[in-house]
This record gives sequence, C-alpha cells and structure tokens, in this order.
Amino acid sequence: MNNFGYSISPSSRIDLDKRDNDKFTRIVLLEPGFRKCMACGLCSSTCSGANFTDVSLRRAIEMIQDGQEKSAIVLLKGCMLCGKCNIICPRGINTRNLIRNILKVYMEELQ
Amino acid sequence: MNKEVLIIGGGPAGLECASTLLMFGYKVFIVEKGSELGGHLRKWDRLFPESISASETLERLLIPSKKAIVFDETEVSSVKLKDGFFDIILSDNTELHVHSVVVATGFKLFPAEKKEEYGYGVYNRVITNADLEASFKNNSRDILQSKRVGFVHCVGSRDEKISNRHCSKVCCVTAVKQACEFKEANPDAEIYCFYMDLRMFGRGYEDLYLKAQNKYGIRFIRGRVSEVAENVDGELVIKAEDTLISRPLKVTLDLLVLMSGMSKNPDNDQLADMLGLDIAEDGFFVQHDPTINSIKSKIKGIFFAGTVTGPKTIPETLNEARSAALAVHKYLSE
Amino acid sequence: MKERFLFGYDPFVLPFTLGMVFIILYLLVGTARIIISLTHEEQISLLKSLKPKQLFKTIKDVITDCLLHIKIFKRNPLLGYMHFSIAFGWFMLIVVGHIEVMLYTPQRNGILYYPVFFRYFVMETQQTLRGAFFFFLMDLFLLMVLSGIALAIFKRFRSRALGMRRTTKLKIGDTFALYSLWAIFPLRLLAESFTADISGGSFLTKSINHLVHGFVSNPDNALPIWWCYSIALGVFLFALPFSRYMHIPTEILLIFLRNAGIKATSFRNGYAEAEIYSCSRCGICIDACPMGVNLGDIKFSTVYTIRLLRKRENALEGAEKCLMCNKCVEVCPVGINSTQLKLLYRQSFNDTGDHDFSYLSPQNIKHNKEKILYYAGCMTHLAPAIYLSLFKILKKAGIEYNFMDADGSICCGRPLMLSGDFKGASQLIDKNKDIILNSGCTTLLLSCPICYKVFREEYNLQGIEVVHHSVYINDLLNSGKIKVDRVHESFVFHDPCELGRGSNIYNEPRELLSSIGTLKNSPEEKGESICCGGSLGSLTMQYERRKRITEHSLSMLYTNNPDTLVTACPLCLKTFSPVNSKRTVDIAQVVSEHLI
Amino acid sequence: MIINGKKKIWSDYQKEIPDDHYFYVRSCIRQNFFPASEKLFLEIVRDRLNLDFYETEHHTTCGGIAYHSDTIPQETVMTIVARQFALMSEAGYKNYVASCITSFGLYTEILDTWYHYPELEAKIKENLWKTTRREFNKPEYLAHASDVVYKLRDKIASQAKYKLVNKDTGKPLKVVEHIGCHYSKMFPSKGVGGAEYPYVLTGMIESWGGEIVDYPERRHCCGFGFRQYMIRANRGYSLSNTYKKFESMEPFHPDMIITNCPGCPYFLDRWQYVIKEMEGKTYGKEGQGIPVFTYEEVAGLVLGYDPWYLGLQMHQIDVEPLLDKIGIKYSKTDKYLL
Repeated sequence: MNNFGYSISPSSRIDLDKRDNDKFTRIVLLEPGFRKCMACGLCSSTCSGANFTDVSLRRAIEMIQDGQEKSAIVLLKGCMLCGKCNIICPRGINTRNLIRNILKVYMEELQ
Repeated sequence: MNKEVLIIGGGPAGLECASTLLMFGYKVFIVEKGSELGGHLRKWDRLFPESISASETLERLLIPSKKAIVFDETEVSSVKLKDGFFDIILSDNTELHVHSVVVATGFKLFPAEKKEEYGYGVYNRVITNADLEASFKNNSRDILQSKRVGFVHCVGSRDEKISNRHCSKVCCVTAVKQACEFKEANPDAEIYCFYMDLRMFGRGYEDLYLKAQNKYGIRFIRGRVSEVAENVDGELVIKAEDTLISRPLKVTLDLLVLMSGMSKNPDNDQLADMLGLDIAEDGFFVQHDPTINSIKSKIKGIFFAGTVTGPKTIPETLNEARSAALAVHKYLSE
Repeated sequence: MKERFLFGYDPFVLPFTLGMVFIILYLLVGTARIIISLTHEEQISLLKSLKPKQLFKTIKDVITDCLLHIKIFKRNPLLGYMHFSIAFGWFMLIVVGHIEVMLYTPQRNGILYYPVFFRYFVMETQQTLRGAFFFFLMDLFLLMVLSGIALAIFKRFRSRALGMRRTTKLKIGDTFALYSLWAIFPLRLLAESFTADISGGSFLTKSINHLVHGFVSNPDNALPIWWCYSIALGVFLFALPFSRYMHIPTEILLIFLRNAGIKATSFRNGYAEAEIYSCSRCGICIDACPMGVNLGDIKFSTVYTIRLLRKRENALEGAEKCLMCNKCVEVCPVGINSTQLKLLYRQSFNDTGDHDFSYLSPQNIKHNKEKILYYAGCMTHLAPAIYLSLFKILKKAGIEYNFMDADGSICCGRPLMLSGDFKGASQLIDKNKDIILNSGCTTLLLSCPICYKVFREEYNLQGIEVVHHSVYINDLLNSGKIKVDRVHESFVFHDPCELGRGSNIYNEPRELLSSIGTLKNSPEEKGESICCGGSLGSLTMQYERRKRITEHSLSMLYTNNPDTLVTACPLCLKTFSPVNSKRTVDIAQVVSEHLI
Repeated sequence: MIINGKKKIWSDYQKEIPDDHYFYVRSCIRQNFFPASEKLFLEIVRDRLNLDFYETEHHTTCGGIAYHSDTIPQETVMTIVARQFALMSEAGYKNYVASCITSFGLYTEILDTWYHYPELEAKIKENLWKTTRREFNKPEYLAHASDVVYKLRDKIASQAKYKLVNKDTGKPLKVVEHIGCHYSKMFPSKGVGGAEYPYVLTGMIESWGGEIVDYPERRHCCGFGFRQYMIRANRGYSLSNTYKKFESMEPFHPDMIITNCPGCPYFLDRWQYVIKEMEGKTYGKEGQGIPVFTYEEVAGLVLGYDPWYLGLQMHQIDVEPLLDKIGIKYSKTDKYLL
C-alpha cells in the first residue's frame, strides 16, 4: 500500500455491541456484587497501590462493562489485594474477589 | 350559603383540592380543558417507587371529588376581580361568581420531537416515557419484545438550548422504574440508562436503583446521548460518551425511550394575563412566598396547587393540593 | 480350659480373617506410601524421633489422644467418655484376649482369629479364680464398649445432649462402617453368652446365658450368631479404609510424624495425606466454624472440605470461602492443621504471581538506630485513631519512632498469601524487607496482627524484634514508662484471629485492660474467639453473610454487657464499629485515653 | 423512517427566498475544483430562466478561509465583507447570493454579530471609509446559491431531459446529500429545513426524481476542516473523518453524492482515491467508487448539458458509470479533447 506521510487514525469510539458477553456473565456469576457498582470512586481513592501508580478498580469496572478488558487489566495488575477497598465499598461489593476474578478470567486468553 | 371556589384544571391536584374543599363544605367548580378528569395520571400505568397502579390511584382521587361541578372541555375566557369576588366567564360562556380560585393547570410533557437529534417522530423505534407507559398499559408486545433498550435521561430538562434549564425531578426515578418493569416484562432484554446525574432523591428510590442494578442487571452509563441514527437494518445507533473513563461509545439498540421532562403548560401565559399573575423564566407561575407558603399567589384569593408551580411527584402534588384547600378555607373564613 | 475342636478352626472365622488381612496389608502399603513421599530431611527427622527420649513422649501422646481422648473430655465429658469407652474398651478386649490365649491355649498363639473367637473354641473344664478374673475383665471391658456404643447411637439422634448442635452428614462408606461397628459388640455379647455355659463367662455373659437358657441349650443355635459376629467384624474391616474410622490407625502415624516436626507442604500427599486420613469426621469443627451462622455455608465447614480432599474432588469453593480463622484447628481433637491444607490448596490454583509491582521502587528511609520503626499497614490507614493514640503513648513514654509507611504502605503481603498467590506475596515481602533492613532498625512495631504474623513468620528479619503494639504497650506499662488511671469502665476484649490463634498472644492485652478498667469475659474467647467476619482469609464471602457473622460475634462478646468492646486489629475495628451500636475501640485508644 | 415526521421538522424551518435581482459573488476555490459549477449556475438562471443576476469583477474573496484558519482577525474579515456589500449597494442590488458555503456562513455570522453589537458595525463602517472611501449598507436578503437553485428546482425539473432514475430498473437513484456545515449548523434558522435534516438539497433531489439516503454519519464533517488538511501532520485526521463517513454510508450502497460547498465535494471525491491507495478499499460497485457532484453540475446533467462541457472529467471518481445508469448520452472519445 502507498504511504503519503499521514494515516487514517482508528476510531477511539467504543462499540458496545462487540463486548465479550460470556466472559462478562462469568464475572457476574463469580462476583454477583459486580453489577452493584455505582462508580463512586471510594475504592480507587483508598487504594494502597494507587499511592504509587495508576491502579483504579472504578475505572477497571467501567472498562470491563464497556468491553475494554486489556486496559482494565493494566489498571489491576498493580493491585496488592490488601482489602482496603473491600472494607470501604458502600455497596458491599467483594472487591478483592472481583479483582481476582477479572484478572483470572481475562488473563486466560493471554496465556 | 356556602361559598364557591373555582378550580382550574382537573388533574390530581385539582381533584384532591376539590375533595378537600368539599369536605369543608364549599361549593366547588372544576374547569377541565380535556374531555376527562385525571390529567396525565390517566395515561400512566404504574407509579414509582413501588409500581402501584395508576388507575387505582386515579379512582381514589375521583370518588371523593365526585360532588364537584365539572365543566369538561371548557376553559376560562375571562376573569374580573371585584371587591373580593371573581366574575369568571367560561368558554361555553357560563358565568361563575366565586370567592376564590385555585390554579391547578399542571405541566406539559416536553415535546420530544423538539430534540431533533434524537429523532422522535422520525425513527419508528424512538418513543417517549409516556409512550412506554401506554405500551405497559395495553401490553403492546411489539414494543415490549425489544431486545436492546436504551433510556435517555434529561430530554427537555437541564437544557439551555430549549430554554428548560430546570431539572424535572421525576424522570430519573421514572426511567429506573420503567427499566425494571421492562426487564420483568422481557427478562432477556439488555437495558442501558444514559444519565448525567442520577437524582434518586426520594424515599425508597435508592433501593429501586440498587434493584435495577443488582437484580435486573441494568447498565447505567454516565454520559448524555448526543445523536441517534438509523442503520441500514432500521436499528438505532446511539452515540454517547462514557464520561467515567472519558471514551466516546456507540451502541445499537432496538428501542430508545426518551425521558421527556415536565415543561410549562403553554396556556399558562394566557391564563396569567387573565388572572394578573406573573410567569417565571422557567415558564411556571411565580409563587408569592415559595418557602413559607408555596401555594399562595400574589393576589389574595388565588392559590396554586401542583405542578403549575414547577415539577413535583404525585405525593407532593396531592399534599400541595390539600394545603391549597386549607389556605382557601382559611382565606374564606377571615 | 480345653479346646473343643481339634484344628481350632471353623469356616465362620473367614470373614473376620479376610478383613483383618486386607486391612493390615492396606495399612502397610499406606504407611509406606506416606513415608516414601516425605522429603529426605523429613525422613531423617522421623528416624531421629524414634530415639528413646522422644519415642516415650510420642507413645504418651498416642495413649492420651488415641485411647483416652483427653482433648474431647476437656470439651465435653460425656462426649469424651463415649470416645474413651469405645477406644480404650476395645483396646483392652484385644489385649486381654491375647493374654487368655497365651495362658490357656499357647499352641494357638499367633493365629489371627483365635483370640477374637476364643470363647467358641474352648471349653471350661474347671472354674479357677484366675479364669473367673479374666472372664470378669473381659465382660467388664465389653460392657464399657457397649455403653460407648449406646451413647454413640443416642448421639446420632440427639447430638445436642453431648454438647454438639450439629453432627456430620454421613456418606455411604461411613454408614456401612458405622452400622457394622454398632453391630460388632452386641453380637459379641450374644455370641459369648450363647457359649457361656460351655466356655464360661462372667456376670454379663453368664446371666444372659441363664436368661435365654432354653433357646441356647441346643448347641447348633450358637453357630449363626458367631457367623454374624464374624461378618460384622469383616464388614467393618473391609469398610474401614473408605470410612471415617480409618482415623483410628492413621492418627497413630500422624502423631509420630507430628512429633518429628514434619509439616504439610502439599495439600494432598505426605504429611497432608496422614492428616486427611486421620480426620474422624467427628463434626466438632462444624459447631466451631463461624460460617455456620449462615445455614447455606455449613456445607463448607472443614470436615466436608477435608472429605472432598480425601476423595480428590474439587473443594475450591469451600477452600476459598473459608475465613481461615483457625478456630476449627483449635478445637480439632486430632489437631489437623486444616487451614494450612486449604491455603496450600488455594496455592495450587492461584499462585500465578502475575502482578506488576515494578512501581515499588525501594525507597530508602532515613532512620537512626535508637528509634523504633513503626509500620502501620494498609488497614490501619483506614483507622488513624489507632496510630495517633499509639504515637501519643510513645511520646508520653519518651520513645522516638519513625513512621515507615506514613504516605501509603506497601502491603505486607499476607492478604496476597492468604489468596494462595505466594509468588506475588514474596515480591511484596522482598520490597518491604529491603526497606526495613536498610533502615537498620532494631525494633519493628506493628499495630495490625495480620502484618505482625507475616513479619514474624515469613520475613525472618534477623536481629530485629518484631512486636505487636498490645504487647509493647503492656511492657511500657509494666516497666513504668507510662502510667494509667483506673476507671470503673468495663471492657470486653475480642481476640483477633491472627493475634490469638495466629500468634498466641492472649494475656498481654488482657493485663493491659485489667490495669485500666474491669475486664469482662465472653463465653467464647481466647482460642475460641469468634471471627469478626471481616477476615481477608475468605476470598468469596459476600457482605450480607459477613455481617451475620459480625452480629453473631458481637452478641457473644456482649453477653456480660460490657461498656466498651476493645480489639487490637484495625480490620476487626473497621468490621465491628459500623455494626456495633455501642463503642468499639482499639486497645491503643483505651490506653491513650487513660494516660496520666 | 417516518417521512412525515421529517416533513413536520422541515415545515418549522421554511424561509422565503426571493427568486430574482441578486448580486452574485463567486467562491475563491470552487472554480479550481469544479470549473463549470459557477458558470453553469449563471447560465441556468440568466439564459434558461432569464433572471437578473449581476456580477462584478471587482469583488474579492470573503476572507473566510483565512478567518477560519486564524490567520486574520475578525475585524479585518468584517471590513472585507463590508467592501463586498459596498459593491452590492453601488450596483443597486439588495439581495446578495454567495456561491460558497463558507462565505454564506461567514456573512450570516457577521450580520448576526452586527445585529447584537451595532457599535462594532459602526467601527467597521469607519474602517471601510478610511481604507476605501466606500460606504455600504447591509443586504436585505442573504442567500446561498443552493437556496436559489432549491427555489427554482421545479422550474428546472420542468425543463429537465433526464431524471435521477436508474433507466434499467426504473427505481430512483439512491443519493447521499451532504450539506456544508457552515450552511445551517451554526444558524439552523438560516438553512432550509434546519440543521438536523436540511431540506435544501433533498428538495432538489426529490423534485429531480432521486431518493435520499439517511445514514448514521450523515451530519459528520466531510473531512475538509480548514486547518486540519493544511498541515501534513493533521491531514490524516481530516482523512479519517471522510473514512468514517464512507464506512457509515457503505451499507446503504448510494449511487451518487451531492453537496453544496466548495470543500466537501473536493475531499469526498479526492480522499476516495487516497483511501484506495492507502487501504485498498473502494466503496462503489466493482471498485468504481461513488461519484461526487455539486448541485449545479447535477442541475446541468438533468437539463441535458454535455457532461464534458460541465467539466465532469475533472472529477477523481469517473462519472461514466452513473451517466450510463441515468442513460445520459456522452462521447467516450473526446472526454479530454473539448
């Protein structure tokens, strides 16, 4: 193909139709609280890892719901599973279980 | 000789105010523009937050107000204030001579076609909350079988461009209620709610929100819908942004419900001139003392009840109707 | 005594003998398999433990645990007697039986079945005092066993009377062994009574003989009963390896291994296999388990998880839901460290270490030797009152400290370890270890028992004293560095699982509280304290179920209605305080509020 | 699609358009991209429909591109526009028609700004006097050339030789209409049919027998975008927008595209070649691409002018397949001889 010194930039728009639904339902089965998240940001602000680097469960949950698993995993790789978010979540979501399962389910295909 | 009161508007506010005044022994006239009493309540199927039946609620309002004299399909043509009395001429030119007037003309549902970019009236699968309520009422399978459904909050509210800066207060909780009812009617529907702020302020509303998420798996996306278009197969393509991760997103839906807000009743302006009252910038009547006495108007003997002075839930409307009746009673017994 | 039959043999002994041969072979193979799967050092330490001094202690342990069941007696005397009577009674029946054979029919020594069916093969020629004495002994021990069996049957229907709210639901293998066990001794009684007039008996067998003399007098009626007796024994022996009673032989081996200092390194083989087979499924751990408060979770109590491990079925759901609070290990009469098995089981699934901790660059903190290094830990940052009170106490005692993780902590690694991800945890442990060792501190002070346990057990910080703040404050008080005034406020102390059962610290916090106010106790405390419900050990438990555990734990703590609930763990504090209508405080807060 | 829903919206945005006595101002770049368009517009209105359209050679650029590319301030561009209006008043005309959408948008914006800030208008009046010793007064009616053709669409249809209909199947051609953003997006009331569903081109297409295609990205930018395409580093960004539009219209298989702006036809036409070169992707049938026209060219075709006289050979995408579809006779050989 010809190169004219510029290229077509791919659309940054998320397409919700292309979300991997069976992985999403598996996560919901493993941690039913997942759907209760109201994105209040308490977990990501109390996060021990977030003191040092970019870890955010709130954004990761939102990304998973939008089918952006790869960027969600990057956000959770730094999690030390210390449980502070578990204590503080106002919706009573088992956040540790959620993080663990997101990493497990979405990392399967990477191995 | 019991004194006479005119109530303009036969919706829930008018009816409840009438029944309370009847209880006080006044002679009550109700002027209703439409052909039937009940106002918008007649069109709803179930009411938030517990999805109680709207028709039963209407019945409970109609019965006690049965003795009021009703002029349906009539409007007020002119009003003259003469030493404590109101000489009213109606459109069927009956003349009334009343001691007090209660304005309960309510609101108008925002005409969703004004938001052209949402394509109401242009795309067949775009309906409003009122249409959905009607679909629940007569169980129209065609609508309720839609697989992917979207609810668009703040249609015609909090929108400078259509001069409705106010928040209509009830559409968020209505959207969540309808979303849950839709999921019950069609369990394998995938439902999205596009919201900017989810204002679930009332008692029991947060539980409804939690049930919507937890039990029904309804997906709440924080971002107002910008455009709606039809793709080649006639499905709706929705464009919005997930502002929680600041990424634009699009989704293909089979049905889009626009949550039309409460905007002013267009007849208010004409009515205001007749009664000598003022209309605020948001199109609702100006209350004389909004904090202490929200049902009082600046003219003695004229009172307000219900959504004529701004968006309200039905419980709030009924409370205000009763307090308006009390104010009339207090005024007339001076 | 004289032999009634020439060859001393009758076909009815076959079921028993075959059963016996089968179980002996089975045990030999099993034991060999376990010992082979031990590591080399473990085998050497096992050999070393056979030296007389240690061997004597092991035998003493075997007697007290396997025969007398002392640990169960402590819990509930009736339950203890039930186990003791069956175990000890049966053991003595076998011993005395062998003595009788040696005395009266020496030529039959070594025949497997002879002592068991001695009464059938001999005839009492003349009554001697010695014979009567042995008959009396045999009947006495038989009666003892029968009393135990009666209690066992009664327990099966009304377990509450023996102090147990719930007992284990039995699988097929167990029911076979159970019913055959129940059948053995009544059948023995009948059999020996039938032949009592020929081969003699004592108060028990003789009196039954007279009772049913008419039926018994015709000799060929006795044989079928002896057949039943032998079959019952045979069924029991054949069913043994597939039932809970495999615990009888295996526990002996387990005690030998344990006294040799061997620990489980895999969740199924070696020492773990011995532990799994010596679980008698008595069900004591069901009542102990805090999860039992949610009826749906009873199926995840330790006894059922170990049964799944034994049958090599998937036990992950139970293993991951367990609070790892160690209460079942504390009450287990056999002393099985089931929490360790569950942790190793979790590790086999979750030990990916697939994390990106590259962002944890080693921060070297300026720290001089005299100061103590204080590590708050993640959870304490959510309860700042703890470290603020602690600093107030230290200032009062004139002790300088350095707050290692003031602006956010690198997690101590234990929560990751509890999830089974040892590789991930070790990455965190190395990072923290660098910081602590580089700081050159001599004392590492901790206010969270979860961190305390991992710093003490996994970090091996040579030369650094790792201490929990309850112990440290208590020392300050005893050494007079701080003084507190006495108030007539009443406290109850909740023993955090990781401090009490996890690190064996029970008394210091109590001493501390008694020196300030009056310490009230609660029905289940110290080693039996009920987990607060917030435990990081459980990976999958949902909040609603945790809350019921918290409420149950609180109701126990408040039985003697103390004024204030005191604990020494930030996680327990954060779990109790929203649910507890009364005040919940950390022990440091109590002390700092009453400093003078 | 509910057609009368759209008709209802169109009815809210009807504006009355005078059909005679216009002062015509050309675009600076439309002649290089589509040479015949402006000449054809004058020929149709003057010769075919003998209307009075005056044009003077003294008028200049409106300064729109410079203004939108931030190279000249607003007051300078206002002074240029004031001079244009001065030429109009001197020529004695009151109706002003611009051939270019950017100009139309600029004139509307300036008139609206002057409406809200009369003092600014006075300042510009003074500027114009100081620099050119001219005086101006604002046009009574400002139109775009497509408004005029829209108004005259039926007259043109009556004289039409061809229809936008596929001669084999008899079905109306599927036409994508693209409105220049500066036509009605900034001032919806100034565009026929409003901003969401502008009717100015749709009206022409329907009266000339075609059928419009309503694809999701119909209101998306065509990729011209002023300062995007000028700088090579941004040019990819401009291309990506056109790419998004074509990807969105592809499932509808449109036969042709009609626009009313200088930049849109040029980029929709040229970028198809670049997309084919860079991505190997084409959108028409059998790789022929979708031909792009200005409304004047289509009016010319419908009226029966010779395609090569209309300068259709300047297009990047060959128009022959479409001409065959409509059945317009043309000579293959002297495509480049005229």
